[in-house]
Amino acid sequence: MLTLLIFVPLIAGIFSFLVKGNGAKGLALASSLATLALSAYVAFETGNGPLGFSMPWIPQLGTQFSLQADGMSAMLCLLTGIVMPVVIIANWNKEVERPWSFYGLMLLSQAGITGVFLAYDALLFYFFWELALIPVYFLCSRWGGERRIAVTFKFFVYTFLGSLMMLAGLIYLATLTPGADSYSWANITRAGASLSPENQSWLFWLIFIAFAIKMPIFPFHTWQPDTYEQSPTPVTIILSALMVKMGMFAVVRWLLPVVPSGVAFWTDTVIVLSVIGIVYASLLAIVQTDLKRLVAYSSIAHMGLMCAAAFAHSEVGMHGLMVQMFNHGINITGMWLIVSMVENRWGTRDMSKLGGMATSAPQMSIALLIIAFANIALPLTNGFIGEFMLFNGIFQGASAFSMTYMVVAGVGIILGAVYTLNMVQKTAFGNTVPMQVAKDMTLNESVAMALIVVLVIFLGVYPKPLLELTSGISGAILP
Amino acid sequence: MTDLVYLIPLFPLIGFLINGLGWRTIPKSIGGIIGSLAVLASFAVSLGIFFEVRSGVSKTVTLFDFIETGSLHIPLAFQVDSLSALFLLIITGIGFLIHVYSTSYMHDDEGMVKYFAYLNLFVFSMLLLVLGANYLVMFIGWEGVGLCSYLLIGFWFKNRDYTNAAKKAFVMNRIGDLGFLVGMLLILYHFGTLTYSDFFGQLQNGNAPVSNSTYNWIAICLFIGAMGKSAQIPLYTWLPDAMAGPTPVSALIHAATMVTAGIYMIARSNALYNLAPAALHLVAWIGCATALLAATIAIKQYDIKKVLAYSTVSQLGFMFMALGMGAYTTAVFHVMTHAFFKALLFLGSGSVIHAMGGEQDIRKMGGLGKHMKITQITFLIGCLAIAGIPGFSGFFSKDEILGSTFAGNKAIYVLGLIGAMMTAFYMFRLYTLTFTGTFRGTHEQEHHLHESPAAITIPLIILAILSVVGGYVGLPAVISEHHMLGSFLSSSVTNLGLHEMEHSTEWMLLGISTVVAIVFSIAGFAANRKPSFAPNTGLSKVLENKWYVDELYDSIIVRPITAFSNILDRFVEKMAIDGLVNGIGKTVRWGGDRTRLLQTGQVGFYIFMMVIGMTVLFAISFFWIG
Amino acid sequence: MPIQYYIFLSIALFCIGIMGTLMRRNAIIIFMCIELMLNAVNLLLVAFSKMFNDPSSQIFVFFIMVVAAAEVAVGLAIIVMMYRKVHSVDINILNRLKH
Amino acid sequence: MDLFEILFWLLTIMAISCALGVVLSRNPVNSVLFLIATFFSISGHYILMNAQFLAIVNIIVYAGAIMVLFLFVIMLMNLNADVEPQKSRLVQFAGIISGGILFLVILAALRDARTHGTLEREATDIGLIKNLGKTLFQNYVLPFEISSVLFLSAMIGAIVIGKKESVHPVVSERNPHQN
Repeated sequence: MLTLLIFVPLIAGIFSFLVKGNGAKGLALASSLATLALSAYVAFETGNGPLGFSMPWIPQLGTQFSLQADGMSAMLCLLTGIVMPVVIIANWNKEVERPWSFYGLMLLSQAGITGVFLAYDALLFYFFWELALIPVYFLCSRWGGERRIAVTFKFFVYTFLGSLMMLAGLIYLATLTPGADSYSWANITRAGASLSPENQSWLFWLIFIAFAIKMPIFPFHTWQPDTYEQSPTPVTIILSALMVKMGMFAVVRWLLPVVPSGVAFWTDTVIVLSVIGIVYASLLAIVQTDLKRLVAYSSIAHMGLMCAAAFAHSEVGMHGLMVQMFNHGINITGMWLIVSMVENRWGTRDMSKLGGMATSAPQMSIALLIIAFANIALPLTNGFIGEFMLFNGIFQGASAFSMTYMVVAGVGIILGAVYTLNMVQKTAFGNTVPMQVAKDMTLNESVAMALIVVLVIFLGVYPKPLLELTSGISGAILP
Repeated sequence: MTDLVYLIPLFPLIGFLINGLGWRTIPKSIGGIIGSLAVLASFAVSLGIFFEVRSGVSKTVTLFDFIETGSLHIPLAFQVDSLSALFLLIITGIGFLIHVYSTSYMHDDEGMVKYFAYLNLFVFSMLLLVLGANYLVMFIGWEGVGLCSYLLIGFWFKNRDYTNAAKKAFVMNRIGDLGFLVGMLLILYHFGTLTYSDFFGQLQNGNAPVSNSTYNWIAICLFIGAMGKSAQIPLYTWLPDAMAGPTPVSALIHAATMVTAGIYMIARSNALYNLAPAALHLVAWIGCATALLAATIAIKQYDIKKVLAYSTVSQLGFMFMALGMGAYTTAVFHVMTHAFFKALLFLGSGSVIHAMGGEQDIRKMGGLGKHMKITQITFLIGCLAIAGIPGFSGFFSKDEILGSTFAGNKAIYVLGLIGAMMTAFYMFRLYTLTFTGTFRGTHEQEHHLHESPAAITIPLIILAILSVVGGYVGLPAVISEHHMLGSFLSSSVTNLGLHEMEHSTEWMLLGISTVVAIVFSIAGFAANRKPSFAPNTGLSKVLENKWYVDELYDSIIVRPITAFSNILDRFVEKMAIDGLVNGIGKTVRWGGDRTRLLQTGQVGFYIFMMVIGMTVLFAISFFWIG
Repeated sequence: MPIQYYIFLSIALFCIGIMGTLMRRNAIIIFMCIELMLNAVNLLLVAFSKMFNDPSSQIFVFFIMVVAAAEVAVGLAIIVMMYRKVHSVDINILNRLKH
Repeated sequence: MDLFEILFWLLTIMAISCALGVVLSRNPVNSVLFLIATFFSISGHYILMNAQFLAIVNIIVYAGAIMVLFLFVIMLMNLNADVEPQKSRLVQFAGIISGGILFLVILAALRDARTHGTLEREATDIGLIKNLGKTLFQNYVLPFEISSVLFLSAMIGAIVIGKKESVHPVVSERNPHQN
């Protein structure tokens, strides 16, 4: 079952290169819907305990093809399963060059992302981590904007540098427990925990840098706004809704339990960085005029909050983190969909040239409003549940300064309201003449958007399914 | 009946969904009817609950678990007791009148169905706020009303100033909300629950392992939330700007209901505030300062709605003064009477604006009484009520507030009295300039002057009646031993320490406020019989410009933040961090460029280097290592 | 006959080959010097084979010759082609690697 | 000094001097001839060490086949002392110095290598075709076969590289924009 989850998109992705013309789009949609069904089934099954799968892979290296889906993995797979069809549906009418390779790469990257969420073996994890990255690199550098080459190169080098350091750290850990499964999660964590606190504290950075770049955490974030800006929007969605979660997920799965003393030693540093990042990114978002950059900075702010909660070492925060990973993925997808619709219709992302969408495209504006309010965590949208729990977690954290952290992070939500409402005001409101002539959402866009909006509100009103799916994980992670 | 409490928010929610989903297909009149009926149905249920609660029923109705994780357990539950029942009545009752009023007032607007959807959503959120059985549900409603306020202030979204006002309102509310959130988290951290009954139970047992300063901090954090929502210093500037919305919205949200959320919250948390004397002092002084500041500004405003807005801020200040004295029921009493007469005044001003074709400047009005008798009379009743003329509702509630301050803090009493003076003065200034004298507008406007239709006047009349009689539920102790409202609320809210006063003192206070109200009403009337609108100078100019508070905020908060952000964007982000990252790349490339020059491309040179390298390696391996 | 003699001889031949490659610019001469170096190694291998009484290293010499023959065929072809292109066998002309 | 030693020294002196001749002679043809002489003296060394088979193969393959190939190529290009490119004195000097240093370094390194290793004078039969053939086809049959593939590919490579380019015209050298 778990292998199917990875291999369906993988095989569909490979096949996609063989399909000529627009058939690739249909193939991609079919595959992604199948994955959605599979991931929903997996999520349902994990209610009865984690699913596992294991077979020998490269025993000489001490690595196994070992997968495991607990609530957190299942939830993130479900997120992947939801986001992919939404992206494909929303872009159904948009012609891309060489659709076979575009959709093929998308599916390959989906396979990689799913693999990351499921891998229970460090080397396998690294393998999927890179498998997810490389297609995205090609997607950005072939279909991206004007400055794509320089920007994607920076993105690639940046993340790859981090990955290599992580690989070095994992190899070091694996050498501590020789054997045929020295890369398995259990052995890695045992090896990590057996190290002295000094060793753990440098090993922490070796591994954490990769995740910090991926999330990204201030000050490792500069690849992100550029890359989001230059990538084609479907890729941006994958990047910000899914790949960013890879970093967060990896922190929870491959960092916190692996070097507990190192984490304890650096907790305050990381939380301070995250909290600075929240305020910093929010302040920067206020002065952005490009929609994509604004959303990019807002994403950095949100990830900062999640990262702070991840390190706050409290059960509520951890649970909130799980929930928020899902919710942020949904929200940011909606946000990008709106941005791409705006860009497709009016050909610009410069907010100073936009305005009056509420007159010409009221449905789009309503969707924008709902997503925007989810973005600033208004109650009864899904964003609120997560952020409330995150704030709660940061507040109840083990650190002596948790109150300060929480209040400073809270300034972020005020600034969040400022930039989000600025964006709403400048795009939807006002009365700009060129924007009067445009169509509202087309059918496929409405379907994609409606799915997102329904999820936003449903999970905001009744978060119980999501909470139950991930309950108990946090307790298992925190020692 | 109390089991059916979920119906109360459900009806407006249904109304919102119908109107919101079908806002382009539903005809205007149907949308209005749906919206009004939804609120009427809620009102009916509220009435039923009210009568049940009167007989002493207090109950918690749990719908489902909202957040459940580990030790944190927050249900979506409703609390039905006397306090919430009273607020339910105010909200649904006045809400219904305003809906009816709106069907006529908004009839020419193309977004009318959307408007009703928003109104219903607002009522829904407000009901959630007062019904919640824990702070989280209150917070949901709390932010929900903020959202609706945002939507309705920016209802005419094509106007940039209006949307700016909406944004300002939302952001200021957010600042307060952060305080609320911190307060909630503090409660959760120290008491492990957000449910009122658990929390207050722990407080009353007195065995919570918490220091006094913690109580104060929690109370102050919650009060910051109330500052934002109830427009107190320093977060009050959004409320006057919020007058950008349609007038019924100003009546409903920015006078009668939403702004009283802060009062409700503190009254609800009375058990906490009783333990936090420092916080109570802060509340009293902030309220007092707000009451005075807003009253001074109201004296020199020329926009009919702005005057009312500042009077709202001022009256809210009075309520906080009462809360600060621990006189919670008094504050709730004033909330109720204020809801009646302020809604009346706003709706009356709406009627005037309607007649004037959108004109809001009182310098261009005058003599309107001739054309619109009902509006004039009801407006006058509202003015009498707010000014505190004996016999009208405002008199009783305001007198009770002043009485409590007299017992608690004489300084605040004196300041409050000055505030009451100014209230009487500016209200009658407003009345005089609007309804008496001669018309100062254009001929065209004069030609169009007419009395508003029944859908507007009937709510006015009902509210006028309520403004007169509303005060008799809380007669002062010297007149009647039985304080109806106080005893009704006693099951959920009681005043801190009953300040038993001598009857003579009480009579004296009543006398003073009566004299003050009457004298300054007449003064306000007389001073504006012959208006002259020369440009203001000196203090008047400062008052007309609202003490330049907006400008102050702009220059000490908004601009520095924007400038700082720009600096961050330009220097830190682009130059420092990104520069560092790109700099590393550039250094590598530069180094590569230089190293590349070693590669001459001459094969001979390569061989030469190889031989030398070989020699060196041999030498090293044999002489140093081997 | 001490093994040193052969070692020294081989080294001498080898170093002469190296000097040749360094001193000359004619690609063919350089090529020949490389052959000389190969033969120096071959000689040493045979000497060791004799010393240890083991035929394997002679087999190795045999293979070296095989490879050398193949190498010469390809290498000379390259030189011929190069000559055809630039009408010279001067290695100093062959500095295209830089670009 | 018996005959064996005399032969050894004779061959050694001949090999080294001829090798120097390869390097130093200006005329490429002379270099080739000197190299052939060197190979002959090396073959003589082989015979001294009872490696008769290799000695013969050396003469046939190296001195015969390979060097003839060199000679042909030199003649084909019509190289002689006049067109022979010369490096500058400085470079030549540097070449000699570095070669000499390498020589000294290796010499010094191997000076105190095992001294007891000596070559027996009496004849051994490992260098005979019979023994070598056995070893070759018993232990090294796979490399042997693979070397045939190497030859084949070298042959094909030499033909492909050396083929006249006019057989298929090179398009890339023409500027496509002019067409």
